[in-house]
Amino acid sequence: MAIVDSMNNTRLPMQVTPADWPGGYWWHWLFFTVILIVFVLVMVMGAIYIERRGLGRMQSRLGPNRVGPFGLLQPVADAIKVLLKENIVPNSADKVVHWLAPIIAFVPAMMIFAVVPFQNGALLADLNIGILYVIAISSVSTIGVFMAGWGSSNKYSLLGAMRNVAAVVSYEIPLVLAVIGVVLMAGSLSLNQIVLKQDIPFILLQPLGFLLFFAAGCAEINRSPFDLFEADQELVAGFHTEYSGMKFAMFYLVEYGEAIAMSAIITTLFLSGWRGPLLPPWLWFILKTLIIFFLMVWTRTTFPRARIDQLMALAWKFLFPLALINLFITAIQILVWPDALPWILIFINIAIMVILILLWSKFFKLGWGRIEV
Amino acid sequence: MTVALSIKEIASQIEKKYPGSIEEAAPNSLIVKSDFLLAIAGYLKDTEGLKFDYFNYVSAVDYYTYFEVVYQLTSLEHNHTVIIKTRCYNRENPTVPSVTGLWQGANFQEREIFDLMGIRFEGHPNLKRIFLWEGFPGHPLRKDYLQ
Amino acid sequence: MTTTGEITFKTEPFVLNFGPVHPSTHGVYRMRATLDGEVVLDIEPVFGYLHRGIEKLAEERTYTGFIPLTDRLDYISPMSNNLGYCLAVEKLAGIKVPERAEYIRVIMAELQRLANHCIAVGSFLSDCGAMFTPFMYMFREREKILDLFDMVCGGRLTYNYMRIGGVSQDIPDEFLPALQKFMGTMPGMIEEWENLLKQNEILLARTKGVGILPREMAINCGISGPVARGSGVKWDLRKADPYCIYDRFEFDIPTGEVGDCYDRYRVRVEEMKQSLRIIKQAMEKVPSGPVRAEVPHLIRPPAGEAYAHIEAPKGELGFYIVSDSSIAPYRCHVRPTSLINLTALREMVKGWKVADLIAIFGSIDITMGEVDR
Amino acid sequence: MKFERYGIGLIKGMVVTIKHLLRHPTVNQFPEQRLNISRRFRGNELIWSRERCTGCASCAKTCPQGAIEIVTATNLADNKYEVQKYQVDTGYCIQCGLCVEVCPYDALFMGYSYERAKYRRGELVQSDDELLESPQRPASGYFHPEIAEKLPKQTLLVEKIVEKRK
Repeated sequence: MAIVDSMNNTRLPMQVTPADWPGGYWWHWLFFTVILIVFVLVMVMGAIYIERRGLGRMQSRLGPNRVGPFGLLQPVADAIKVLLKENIVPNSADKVVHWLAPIIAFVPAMMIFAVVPFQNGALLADLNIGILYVIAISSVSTIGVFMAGWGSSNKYSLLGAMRNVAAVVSYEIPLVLAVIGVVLMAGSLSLNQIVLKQDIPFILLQPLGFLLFFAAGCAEINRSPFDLFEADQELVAGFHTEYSGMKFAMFYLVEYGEAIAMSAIITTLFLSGWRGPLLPPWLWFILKTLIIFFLMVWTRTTFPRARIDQLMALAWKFLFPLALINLFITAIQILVWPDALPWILIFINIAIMVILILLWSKFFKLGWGRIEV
Repeated sequence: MTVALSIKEIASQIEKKYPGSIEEAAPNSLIVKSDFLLAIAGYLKDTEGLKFDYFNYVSAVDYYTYFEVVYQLTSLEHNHTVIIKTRCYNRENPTVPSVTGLWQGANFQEREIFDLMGIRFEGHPNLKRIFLWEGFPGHPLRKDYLQ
Repeated sequence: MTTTGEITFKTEPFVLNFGPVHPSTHGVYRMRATLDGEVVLDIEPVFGYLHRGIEKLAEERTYTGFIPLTDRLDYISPMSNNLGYCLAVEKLAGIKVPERAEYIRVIMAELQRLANHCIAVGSFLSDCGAMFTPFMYMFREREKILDLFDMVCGGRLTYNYMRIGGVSQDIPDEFLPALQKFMGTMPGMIEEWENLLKQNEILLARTKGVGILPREMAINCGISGPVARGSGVKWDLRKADPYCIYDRFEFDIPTGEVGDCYDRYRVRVEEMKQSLRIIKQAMEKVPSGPVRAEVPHLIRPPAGEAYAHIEAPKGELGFYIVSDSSIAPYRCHVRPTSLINLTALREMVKGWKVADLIAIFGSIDITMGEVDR
Repeated sequence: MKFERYGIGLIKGMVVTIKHLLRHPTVNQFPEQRLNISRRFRGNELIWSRERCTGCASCAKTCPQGAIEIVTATNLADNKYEVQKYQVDTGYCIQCGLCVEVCPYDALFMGYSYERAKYRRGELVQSDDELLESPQRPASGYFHPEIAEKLPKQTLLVEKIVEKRK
């Protein structure tokens, strides 16, 4: 957590920390670190449960229902099972890299949560460059994934890892461009500030931005239909083919941790974070996060997987230009018409989104057969 | 309905083109000499009115004194079919020309026959054992094969 | 780096081994693929992991005793295998099958076609990465068909139902009402999974124009069944060489135009609808009477040879039987549909991506039991 | 204007899956919920009737696997065949049912039971009294319609789903 530590020195003054907080800053740090780790682990278990049950019911079967009431303890049972498994390292593997990879992949997934506000000011570090931090950190996982692919000395792993690197590098760009629209609207890079600015959720003001961010985010965190880094039909299990035991569990944790993180970021950026009537803010936040996660499960159930060249083409020919256009439109709207009534903007933006998507679908077909990247 | 062409008719046609190539015109099959097999197969495939463009199967039967290789050809255009056979009497090193060049579909089947029956197909692009491993003793479908 | 600024990388193709244990090789198929990055340069199929010497076993069993073993050829569609073998022996021995048995045979064969295409389509879509959802839906449908088979012959995988000269036993009284019920639900179910993926843009992009098998090559390679019909070869043995009583039913032969994966998938779904049509016509006219001709159990067909072929779900399935008028076949050759359909795979996948290799392979629909025998 | 290729296919598919989420699943939880198996079920054990068996060995002849071994002797006192040993190697049996079909005296039945796994390979070889019918080893109606009538009706998935949808 050294990075966070050093960054904390440059943070803004804590806004809503209780004035009588004992020990002040360090207690805050410890408290939130523990909370975050517990939160992430519990949410990952919940996510696994939701995914497996949701997938099951959508496939007209039941999903896990044996361990505990309604199978709620299934993730725990899985975790225990996977911890007790033998840790196998291939003979020809690069041992150090193979050992280090899951950790390097896992830590960034946790670190993203440092800047996610659970309610007003309730966050580990209210960085004024929060969203930049998120984007920077979230791509570090890729290094871990590539180390896993390389260190396993398995061709399937290597192919999966190379796909991952290529995809993440490409999808960072539409991801960032989609975020900039939100940042323009909010006028701040701090996630807490962005939430505070969302009197109307930005999903209505930035519908295209939401779609772009969702698609790019799905690709970045390896969710269907862009889950071709571990495409089990082609690459067996992609980069973690050669992993077992605890290290496999770490990758599993990374997968769902990143999904939860991405859902949390989307919630913060587009769904007005913790804001909502009646319920306490943290509950709103978790609810919205889970809804976004369920959306990911839903797409995963339904869609086939794109091919690697189509994935690239989608990033560069579809998402990237649309993200640029979205950015321009947002900028123009803010410059020219800063005091516009929100509902007019909502209407205009949704119309623009529909027109743009139809237009681009006309221009760009998702690789009708052979396609040059 | 797939019509089995009259063997006599085809036999006379072939005899006219390649004299001495027919060994026997059985009631439902045409037995040709293996030297002429490729030529006759090519003739059957390309001649107007015959056009046997579809290769159903190739099989081989061990009759102790000789091996019989059976080909069935079908014409999708005219919807008729013919069975041609060829025999090889050499038990030590039975050899038949390969028809893979004419019909790709014979590729794996000829390899299979080579594997299980031990008949060599001259001119096959990749004549290797297909089901059994290299070095498997003997050819199991031969009648004299004992475990 | 040359003076013109072109970077010349020297990349070497590498060999990736698919199978025999791989999630999507449909059994124990193995291929050594030579890849240039993600592009498939060449593949070399390796067979024999499920070779049981069925043809040799036939020579040591009675004519009736071989019927249970034909179940194990193409274990996805055993009814068709039984039918093909029985037809060959009947042709050899000149046996006339009673009318009622003919109708039952046709119903069974067409139900088998439905069941087989359920698996074929489901696993193909799953090979395209659709996360088992279509697979599950289609297995649900297949389950209903297996229930019917179970009711008739007491087995769910190895039916052993057809006999030389008819079928083993009459259908129970509750069979036709159950079939009626099934026929009532099936079109709706087909509709449902058509909605699921028929127009899915990602699936279109993955399959349209991918793995084109030209008509000429299909004929030259001896390809049969839905794969050939997908390439536009209007060849169906039920029409071209009607066996059983197929000349009494009205049905169409669906064909594709391009010969790509999508066409093959469409042809299979259309064929299912045609099968429903045939069953509907057949079940209305099932006559009463015996279901089995008077055939001795240890039948000794006259010396000679016979080749009978049927339009099995996967293509032309033929049995070439040589008899020496003993109780066992002198030689029994199986024309393996799956093996011959694989002939063109090498040409079809050259130049496509790894993901396409799996999709194309899945669209051919093979069973290793029949390939290796 | 057709809206294919504009994302309509994606949405249609998502509607199908969400419908399934709200629908009753079609699976059964096996050990607790059991379906009635087919009346003609070919279970994994043969049932043999000592009284009816005449020792003709038709079953042994027809068995494609050679799993049935039968030893007969002439009983001079009664002046008829007597079965001394009737042995089935269930490990070799492929449950094809040909022996039941061929038995001229209705002395053989397929088993109706399942879950009859054994711990040792040797236990799979069953002979004489082990093969008789017992409450744990009921006979199936395969090729014996008179038995099939008495067995419970098979549950069909088709009917189950129709019931639940109502």
